[in-house]
Amino acid sequence: MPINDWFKQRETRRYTVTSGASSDGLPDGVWRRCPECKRTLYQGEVARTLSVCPHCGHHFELIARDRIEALADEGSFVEADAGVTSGDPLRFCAAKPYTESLEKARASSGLAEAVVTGRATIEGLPVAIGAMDFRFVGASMGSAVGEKVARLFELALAERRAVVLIIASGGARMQEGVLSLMQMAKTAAAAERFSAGGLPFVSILVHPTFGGVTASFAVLADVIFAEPGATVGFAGPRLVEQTIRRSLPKGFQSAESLVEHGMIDDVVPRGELRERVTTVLAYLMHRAPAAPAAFSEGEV
Amino acid sequence: MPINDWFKQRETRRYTVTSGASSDGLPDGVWRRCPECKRTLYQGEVARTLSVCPHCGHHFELIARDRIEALADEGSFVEADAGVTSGDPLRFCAAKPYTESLEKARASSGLAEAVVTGRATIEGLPVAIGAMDFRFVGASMGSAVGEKVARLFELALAERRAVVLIIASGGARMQEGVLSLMQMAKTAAAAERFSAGGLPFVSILVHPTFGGVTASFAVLADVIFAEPGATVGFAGPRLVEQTIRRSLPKGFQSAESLVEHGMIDDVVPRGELRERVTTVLAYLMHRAPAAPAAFSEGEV
Amino acid sequence: MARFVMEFERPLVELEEKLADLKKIDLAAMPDLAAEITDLENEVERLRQTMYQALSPWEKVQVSRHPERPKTPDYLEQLFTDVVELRGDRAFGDDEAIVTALATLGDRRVMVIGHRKGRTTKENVKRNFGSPHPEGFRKAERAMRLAAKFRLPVVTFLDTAGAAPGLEDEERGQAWAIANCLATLSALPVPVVVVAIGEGGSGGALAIGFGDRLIMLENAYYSVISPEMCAVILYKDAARAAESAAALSLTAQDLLGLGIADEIVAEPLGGAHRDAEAVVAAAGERIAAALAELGGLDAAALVERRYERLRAIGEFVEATGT
Amino acid sequence: MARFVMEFERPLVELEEKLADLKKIDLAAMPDLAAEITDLENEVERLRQTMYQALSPWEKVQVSRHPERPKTPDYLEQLFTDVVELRGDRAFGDDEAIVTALATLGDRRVMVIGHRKGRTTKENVKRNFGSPHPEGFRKAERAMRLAAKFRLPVVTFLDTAGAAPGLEDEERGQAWAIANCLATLSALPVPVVVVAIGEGGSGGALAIGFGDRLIMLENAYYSVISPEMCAVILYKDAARAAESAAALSLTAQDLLGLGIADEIVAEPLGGAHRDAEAVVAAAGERIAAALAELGGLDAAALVERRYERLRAIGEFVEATGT
Ligand SMILES: [Zn+2]
Ligand SMILES: [Zn+2]
Repeated sequence: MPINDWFKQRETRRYTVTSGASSDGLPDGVWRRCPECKRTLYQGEVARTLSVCPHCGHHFELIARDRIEALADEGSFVEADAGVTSGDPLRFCAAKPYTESLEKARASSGLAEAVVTGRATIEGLPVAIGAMDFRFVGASMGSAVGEKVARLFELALAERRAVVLIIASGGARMQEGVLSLMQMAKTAAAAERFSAGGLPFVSILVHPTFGGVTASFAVLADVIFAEPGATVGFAGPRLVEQTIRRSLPKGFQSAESLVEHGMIDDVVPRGELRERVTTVLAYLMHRAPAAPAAFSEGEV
Repeated sequence: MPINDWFKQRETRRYTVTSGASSDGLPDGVWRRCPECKRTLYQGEVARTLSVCPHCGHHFELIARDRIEALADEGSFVEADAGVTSGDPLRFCAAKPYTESLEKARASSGLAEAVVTGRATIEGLPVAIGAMDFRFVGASMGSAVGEKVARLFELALAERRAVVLIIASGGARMQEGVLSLMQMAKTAAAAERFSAGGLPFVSILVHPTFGGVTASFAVLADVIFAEPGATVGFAGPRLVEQTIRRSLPKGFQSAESLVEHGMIDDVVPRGELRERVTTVLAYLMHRAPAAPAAFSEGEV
Repeated sequence: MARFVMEFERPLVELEEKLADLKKIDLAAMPDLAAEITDLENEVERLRQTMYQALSPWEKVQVSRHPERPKTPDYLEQLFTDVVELRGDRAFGDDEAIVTALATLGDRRVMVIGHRKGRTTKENVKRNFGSPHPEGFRKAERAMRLAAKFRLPVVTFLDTAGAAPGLEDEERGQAWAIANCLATLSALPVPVVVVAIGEGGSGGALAIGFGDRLIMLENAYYSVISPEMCAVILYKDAARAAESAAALSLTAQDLLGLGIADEIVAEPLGGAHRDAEAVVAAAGERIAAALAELGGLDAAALVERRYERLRAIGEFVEATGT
Repeated sequence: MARFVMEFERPLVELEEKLADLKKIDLAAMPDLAAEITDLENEVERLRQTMYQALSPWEKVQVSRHPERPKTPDYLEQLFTDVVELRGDRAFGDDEAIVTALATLGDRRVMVIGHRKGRTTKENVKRNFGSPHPEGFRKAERAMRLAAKFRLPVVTFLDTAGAAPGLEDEERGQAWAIANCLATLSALPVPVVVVAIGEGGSGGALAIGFGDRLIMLENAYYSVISPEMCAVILYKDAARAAESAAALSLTAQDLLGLGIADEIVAEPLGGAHRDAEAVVAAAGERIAAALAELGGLDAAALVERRYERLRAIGEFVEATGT
């Protein structure tokens, strides 16, 4: 496939980002069932608890924007690079065309890409914040996600902001082949540059985080938290099971076991995340950070 | 015990260092028995093989000067800090007085202290070299050893020399109490400063190396080798056995198992050490080192 | 020639065997056989050309895995002198799936880091078939840091199906070990030349697999996922690996087209194992040339250039307005 | 008071108990008992004074090990606010024998690193009685590096009998883990205040046990070897630990005399556990004062000063000629 074709294919589309009316993007009137305690819950109630089951503490999946809003100061979030979205660089077509998966993801999530990034403040501290959304091709990392994450680290370094990322991912995005693989190196390099600037990076791993995202920027954070019940690893549990030819121990790759194995700092319930992140950032940015460089709305 | 007493006790003695006539300090005509293969060997023959049994490869203990001579270019070694030796800062007297142990060590070894240090060249490359001698209070580290090792790193940094240390030790020297413990921090700090200067440190662990010496400068080297059959660790095997309440696996703490456990780079037979160290230094000093600063004989 | 035969080679190999049998016959006794042999020779040659000159991506993957293909130890032995292996991660173990060594190429002293597949089954078991455990990546990271400290250029050899996916690999932080390699590699103040000699499987390859120059052997591959695993995900059928391989853009030619690989080292018809020595020597020349070119850049320029190279990889769509 | 009684306290405790019994008697019924009680009270007080004011080194070691003695978690809870524990070495495990935490003392944000003995037997088993494994030291090293990166002063609390001496501790490089802590600590570009609150056992204590200020509690000890193990070596008899303790120069007063400790925090008669809150508060004041003093120095000056402090420790003989 000659490279010129891919360039021709580049185009400038525009997606209207429709932020869900309420948590999880589900309308208020809907009832949902808790997979843990099996109770039926009223969606309006669940939304008020950041989508945590009020009976058993089960953490429902949250959409990217709701995750950001749960952490950032109210109204402070301004999206960046909203126009960056996946193309189909390899004209990938196996089983079904990649473009079809993308269209479906866009339609169902209302998002342009699997990660939402931007500027915000958390208790007044300037941050560059991002959240991944599992509804968008399993929150996998292709060129667009890699680009947005790299840009986020770059803008944070330039404007002396902390980076806070809420991460979930199925891994590198198969449908962009080796280009996706290289996004691991690209994002890790951006995180490393940022880190050399003496600024803090806090990552929050949520269910599920695997493969090329875990093994690149996600775990390069200075402080790593995970939500209760999150499963995090490099190889998926099924592959591991095939490899060792016996069943996996209970709790394998769970957030709780990651703490025991020394990989993350703590398991933090969703309701406590904002406070914990705020406290950590206060420590890691205590050298009165320079006021963030002014940026015009046009750059966003 | 008031501190002034210790200062009063400081004195300037002088020891005549009598280098043994041949390897191991044993006269040529002596026969010795190999503990490994049980054969009786003629000392003259053993000396020619760097005290390695020609039948089974058993590595006999070597005295410090012979170790240095086996590595350094012939006639290049010039001792430094030969006048530094242990005092008895704590007037240590339990079971028997420390001064008695010291006198006995001096008499039997002909050494002033458990480590011999100085300047030399190895295939023309400038090095600061040192070797510990187990005959001297078990090559334990008290204030004098700590001082000599720290000075060696400092002179190497000042003169842009590599550091090569042949290490054996029973650990920190009990009879200088907490002062010995602090030599661990002192030597580690000196090694760290030296390392920050971008110069190489190669250590060679020989039988036995334990306790506070292993856990300080010894293992901070860029490249670590050990002699075959050397036993190296932090806690002594008897203590470990008491702790776990079962017998130790074969080869525990052996040089060979240290390689498997990722702690050292290789096990190198004595006869190959000089070549291996030379090759490594050529790599690590390839940025044509500045000519060593001139030093007058008076400073040695 | 008791060599390993890849599935797609079988028709050719059968003809070659038939030809060899014919040649054993006394031609004086059967004069008209000569013409038949010549015909067959032409047929074999034609087949060899068409088959090997147009290997499909999946066939290339098979060639890249050929057990007799030259492996990292072959490159180390043939190209380098004064090799000093450095072992261990100083914390848990020495992983033999990765080799790190001080080594000299011509008159240039470098640090070599490579996946180390074995030549025999026994070796392969010991080396986990070149699939590193976390301690292998940590050993690699230690080698990178030593190279940085002593300003030794780094040459890496990629040949792995991927990082080991065992239970204990997960427990000891496989993802963490890989990510730290990526971060360290990205900031190394010395030239980094990467040579893809066989398999380039996913994160396990990438951990030592990017730098200032990427040289790929003609039949080496570099992929985000193995074709088999991709087929399982897409088709629920590992047997459809050929289709996945074609879709994944994993060949050296694909990577050159995408601007990720910088150059390709040609292999003899049939694969590098047909003339290992020549292929290794050719790779050596490319490595030496790359080191010579990169040697002129200072540390800051190298790191900046490497970052820009990485930043440029990827194709996406960007809306111009908000 | 169901407190733990140390061996040497027994005579005093018996008298105290007798006194308590007497006081239960109705004095109106036995008028001449009042004088006897007063006498006994005087006797108890006299004994308390003579015994506790002149504790031998071995008795101090016992006090330092008293199970009710305030431990690192007590200091963390009483003195610090906004505590965020950081866990794990990012490679093998989270060792609960060491705690690392972001914490605030007054208005000063610091990194706390401390040995963490448990308060109960169950806790102690989980925390290996405060004796760290290699991953504990590696966690401490990670905390040191974070502190350096974000310019947070480091406050350490020493309370360990020593590094864990198990088979796996050796296999995972206990010596390597400790040595790396020593090297990292020596070069930290931030103030390091060390507080010896209980046991200071050998390399396991030293790994987080030196810095720019060493504050020792009156009955804390700091020793190259445990008195018991020293006695085994010297006398082949652990029971002669008292003699070893006296010979080893391990008390706070010894270290102050040797110029290693900078100051001593007084304990109530009998030991810190008799008024834990007051002792912890007093230590807190000293820490705050030390941080305030050291806060004025820049990174280079701090590191230089720390090095000079270490270099000055040790007494040896030096011949003037060659
Ligand atoms: Zn529930
Ligand atoms: Zn023998």
